[in-house]
Amino acid sequence: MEIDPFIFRLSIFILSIFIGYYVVWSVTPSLHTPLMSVTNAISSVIIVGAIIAALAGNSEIIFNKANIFGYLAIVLAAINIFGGFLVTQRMLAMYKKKRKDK
Amino acid sequence: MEIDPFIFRLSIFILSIFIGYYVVWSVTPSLHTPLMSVTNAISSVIIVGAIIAALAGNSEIIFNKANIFGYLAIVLAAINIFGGFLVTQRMLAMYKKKRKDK
Amino acid sequence: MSANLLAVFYLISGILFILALRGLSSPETSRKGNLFGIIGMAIAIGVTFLSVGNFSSGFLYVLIFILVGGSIGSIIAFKIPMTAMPELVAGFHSLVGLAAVFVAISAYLNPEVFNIGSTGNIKIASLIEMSLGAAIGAITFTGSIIAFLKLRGIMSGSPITFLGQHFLNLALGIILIGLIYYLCKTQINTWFWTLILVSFAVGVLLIIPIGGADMPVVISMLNSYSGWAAAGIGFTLENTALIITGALVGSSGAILSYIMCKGMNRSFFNVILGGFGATDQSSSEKGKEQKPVKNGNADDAAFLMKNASSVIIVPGYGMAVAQAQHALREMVDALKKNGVKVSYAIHPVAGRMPGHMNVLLAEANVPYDEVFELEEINNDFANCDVAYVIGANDVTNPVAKSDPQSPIYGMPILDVEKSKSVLFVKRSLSPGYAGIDNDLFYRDNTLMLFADAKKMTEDIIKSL
Amino acid sequence: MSANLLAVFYLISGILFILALRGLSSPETSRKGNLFGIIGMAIAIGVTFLSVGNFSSGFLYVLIFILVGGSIGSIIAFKIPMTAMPELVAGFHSLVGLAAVFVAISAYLNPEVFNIGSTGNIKIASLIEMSLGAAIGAITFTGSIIAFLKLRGIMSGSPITFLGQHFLNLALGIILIGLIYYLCKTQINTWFWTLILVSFAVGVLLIIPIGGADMPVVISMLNSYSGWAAAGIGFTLENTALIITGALVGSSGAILSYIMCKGMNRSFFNVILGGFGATDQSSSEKGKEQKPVKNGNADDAAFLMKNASSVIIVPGYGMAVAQAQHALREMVDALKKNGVKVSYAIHPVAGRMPGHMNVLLAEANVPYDEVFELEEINNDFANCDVAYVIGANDVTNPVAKSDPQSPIYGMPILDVEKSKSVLFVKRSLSPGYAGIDNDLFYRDNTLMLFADAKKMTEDIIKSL
Ligand SMILES: NC(=O)c1ccc[n+]([C@@H]2O[C@H](COP(=O)([O-])OP(=O)(O)OC[C@H]3O[C@@H](n4cnc5c(N)ncnc54)[C@H](OP(=O)(O)O)[C@@H]3O)[C@@H](O)[C@H]2O)c1
Ligand SMILES: NC(=O)c1ccc[n+]([C@@H]2O[C@H](COP(=O)([O-])OP(=O)(O)OC[C@H]3O[C@@H](n4cnc5c(N)ncnc54)[C@H](OP(=O)(O)O)[C@@H]3O)[C@@H](O)[C@H]2O)c1
Repeated sequence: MEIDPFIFRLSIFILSIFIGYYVVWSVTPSLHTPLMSVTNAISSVIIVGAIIAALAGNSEIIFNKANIFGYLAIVLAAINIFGGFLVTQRMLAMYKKKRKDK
Repeated sequence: MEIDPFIFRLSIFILSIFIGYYVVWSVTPSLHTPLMSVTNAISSVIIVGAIIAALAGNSEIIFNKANIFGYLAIVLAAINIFGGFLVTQRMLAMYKKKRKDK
Repeated sequence: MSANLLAVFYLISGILFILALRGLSSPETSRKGNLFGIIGMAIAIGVTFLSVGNFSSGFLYVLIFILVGGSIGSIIAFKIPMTAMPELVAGFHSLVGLAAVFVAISAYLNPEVFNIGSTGNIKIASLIEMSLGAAIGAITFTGSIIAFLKLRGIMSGSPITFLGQHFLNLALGIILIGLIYYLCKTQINTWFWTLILVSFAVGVLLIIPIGGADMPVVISMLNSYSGWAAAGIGFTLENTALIITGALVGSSGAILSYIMCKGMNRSFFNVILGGFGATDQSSSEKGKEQKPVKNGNADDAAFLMKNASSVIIVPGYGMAVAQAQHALREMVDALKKNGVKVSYAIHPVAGRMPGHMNVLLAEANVPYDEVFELEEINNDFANCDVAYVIGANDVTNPVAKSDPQSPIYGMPILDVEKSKSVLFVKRSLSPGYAGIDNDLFYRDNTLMLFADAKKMTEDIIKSL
Repeated sequence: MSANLLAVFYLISGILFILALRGLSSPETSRKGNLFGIIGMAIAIGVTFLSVGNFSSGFLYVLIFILVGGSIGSIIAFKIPMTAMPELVAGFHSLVGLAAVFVAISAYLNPEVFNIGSTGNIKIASLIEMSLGAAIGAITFTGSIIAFLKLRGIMSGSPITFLGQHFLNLALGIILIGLIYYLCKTQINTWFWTLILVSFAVGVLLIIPIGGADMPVVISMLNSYSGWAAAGIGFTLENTALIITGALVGSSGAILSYIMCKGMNRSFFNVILGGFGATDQSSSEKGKEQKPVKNGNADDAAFLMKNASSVIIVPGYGMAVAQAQHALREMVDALKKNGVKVSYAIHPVAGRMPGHMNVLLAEANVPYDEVFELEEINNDFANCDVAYVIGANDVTNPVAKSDPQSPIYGMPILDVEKSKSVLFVKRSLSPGYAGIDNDLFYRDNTLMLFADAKKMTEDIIKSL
């Protein structure tokens, strides 16, 4: 009578699609460019898989065949994470309201 | 290393709150009354618990102490389900656009 | 039916419920949305039957009970007049609350069936979820009953307050938490039953201090509660459909309460702590009557509107009381035949529940594209010849803009005062829900039409 | 760290990502949103470290690699000019795609670590999820590379088409499905590597037929793909944060593509099947040149605008090319000092990516409350004296309203033609992205200012 965890993950996936739909429609058009860069950054959370892969298994041979791909993925994802969040930050910092004292 | 299903249910619960938030804000104010009646109807999906309770256990003694509450809950929930959906239907049927031929 | 398949079906039914609410984003899609809701419910009930799989005589009884409940529900749904929607919703909530309590009781008495342990040895987590569900359900039940009685006028709408009320509520709240704690620790039945009884009492005590006029906020709040109760039971039953639905209904009620409080510019706590609407109307009535008021009759009103080029109708609670929506619609038809441009302006908290006026106008066959929200139409008053205010009062009161002392200060209002002339249909100079006098009555460009809203409107039709 | 606690933390980080996107609903909340995103990422990475718990030398290497990647990323982020955002986003996507491929490969080679079986004996479900993730990731990778090259101008933007192209793509698609099927059946490594190689090829083939100008739609589409790839890997790794994020990014990209296609009034398939923008511009250029055109200089423009009471600025792709945003801002400041009311009108697809113009104006310190969307400002053109169109073309072309034969028919446009006079800053009469002639150039109330946008704007400042 146990439910397969896959079903739960599927539920989470489907519900998140709904949230994505609503959340993105509520983004103001003037911030669509930062939206693209920030989604870029957050989709690099795939780095968690890369870390697990890199640290996997026996710690003697650090760079075996499977681990090496993990390390490569870490570099790629890290570029994206830092690059994505920082460039978003840089863009968002530019959006200013009219100052009162003018 | 198995994850407790409760955690998944919690995730589903939290994500659904987000969806509820967005879905309800997107309801047009003129339909707020039907919104109240339809949420009423759907929250009566608690009837599934009532059915399980009513049909529980040994089928000889149909109305034992635990079952009887199940049957009572079924009646209450059924009133709500039929009443809620039908009254919503009735209200929504009244919302009409201006006819072109007038 | 395997547990996995069952879970998928419950997920589908949860998603259909989401789509049901989503449909309400516009009148065109709303009917399809309601259909999704019905299908979702049918799936949930259907697979539950299949999962139990025990097609014994008990099954037959279940069907019979569903039919009995269903018939009662259907009859109510068809008979109920649209003006009684607020109390209907309150009544329905009480049923959901009680059903949640009953399901929790069955689960407590018969935990094996729900896979949550055995009698006297229920899983702690399930026990917590279950007692939360039962407690919230019980509060919802009695609370909604009180709201129902107040709205129906069976019980006086005036707030019932006594010394130490908030203190008592606080004490009961602490007792509730203590009961849940001891219940989990000892699993003694007495605690469970006491928990439910205390919750019933809390439901009553929470709602009696709130004035009858604040009931709409209370209803949505209870709507929200019933959602959380359902979600609690959903965790106990490990049922996805219930969890999703509970969360949806929970947020929905909370957001509606928020919208109402915002529309009235009052804080939620101000409403919940009660005492508002304690009718010191008498005091505001006297001492004002002497100010001069322009008094008109149906012929004056008909003349004014016939010669106007645009008229905006502002309906309020009085239209609901007088059931004047059909007459109003006929009057508008007559005006349109005379070439007058007519539209309707709806304030977010006009009437006694959100969307109240919209439903009534829809009932009278007013096309929804002639009906506008406050922000859409508020600028048009400046260019409009006549504002026909029918049974509305607070939502037009300019004091909300001018007097920071006023209880409705800051509430957005319909700017009827900007139109060339204002017609007020009401029975007297007595104030509305908020109990404060309306300056507009005494203005030069205002004509008061003292009469029942329906009668006056019918008279105007005759003169047109 | 227990699996449960870990799952809770991943859930929290998923929710923080939701809040990050939610923040973008307004500029005020957006910075806080970005912070939420960063915290979410930090939590996800942090708990992953703790969960592996193996603080061996490998751990040090991981940190080093993160630092290396992070430094590269940070340098790029600080050095990149705002005008290069489209290609930056494309480049970043390719990295996400490749990372997904790499993670899938590690999981395939070392399934024990991920709890999905043992080498040669991986769970079928995980294998499907993994190969889908790898295939989509690979397509994203090569597709984004092509998009990057086209946007950067390293590769020609013109569509590369050949006979049987769609047929080849279809065949490759079928082969992909076959490969996944055989991979699951036999678990032979060759199928896995072939799958990845074929997906790389598909990525290239899908994007080369699409014209350079259609790349923005392609970027969002690839954004969406990278999300689905992440979600696929998330299922394999049983990681909630990845599943939630994948779904978020997947819908986000899809919706942005939809918004762009809608803004251009083209169907998504029309874009994807390619061939648009195949520049028959030459044909439209000749034979039109003879029509009379009013040609002005900076002094004329300065005179007109100085004496106007209201001016609306319509920026387009040309402003980005010329990097004219700073000059524009100075010009507007000068005009404002002269008492002219100035606002900016942004078409949803002005420039080469959604929100392109807004970022550039923000970069030039234009306050965002002076910048308006199409629906907000379109009615104001009728009451405006001068529309200053700087490097925009298609988004002002009235042919979208009048000629059902035109490729942009039905696209909503900015009604600059309704303003009293129109100034067009561009270098020639050549058409814009859609390759169609703009009637407005030949109208009586239009003054063409042939020059580079930046140069012309600076000249105008001088004459003001
Ligand atoms: N809609 C919601 O969700 C909601 C929720 C909570 C609270 N409220 C509150 O309810 C109020 C709604 O404002 P409102 O302008 O619609 O109503 P109101 O301010 O309560 O005024 C209603 C008026 O209708 C008149 N009336 C009653 N029966 C009538 C009849 N048969 N014929 C003609 N007139 C009649 C009354 O005056 P006479 O006695 O002189 O006839 C009264 O002044 C607001 O204060 C709002 O804050 C609304
Ligand atoms: N924003 C998006 O998301 C997106 C996505 C996909 C497609 N598009 C498409 O992109 C187009 C955007 O319209 P648009 O009006 O912004 O641009 P456009 O129609 O492409 O016109 C840009 C104009 O700028 C001029 N220009 C180029 N460089 C210049 C410079 N240095 N100085 C002055 N002028 C210069 C060009 O004319 P000269 O050569 O004569 O100077 C050209 O006519 C639409 O057709 C839209 O469908 C947009």
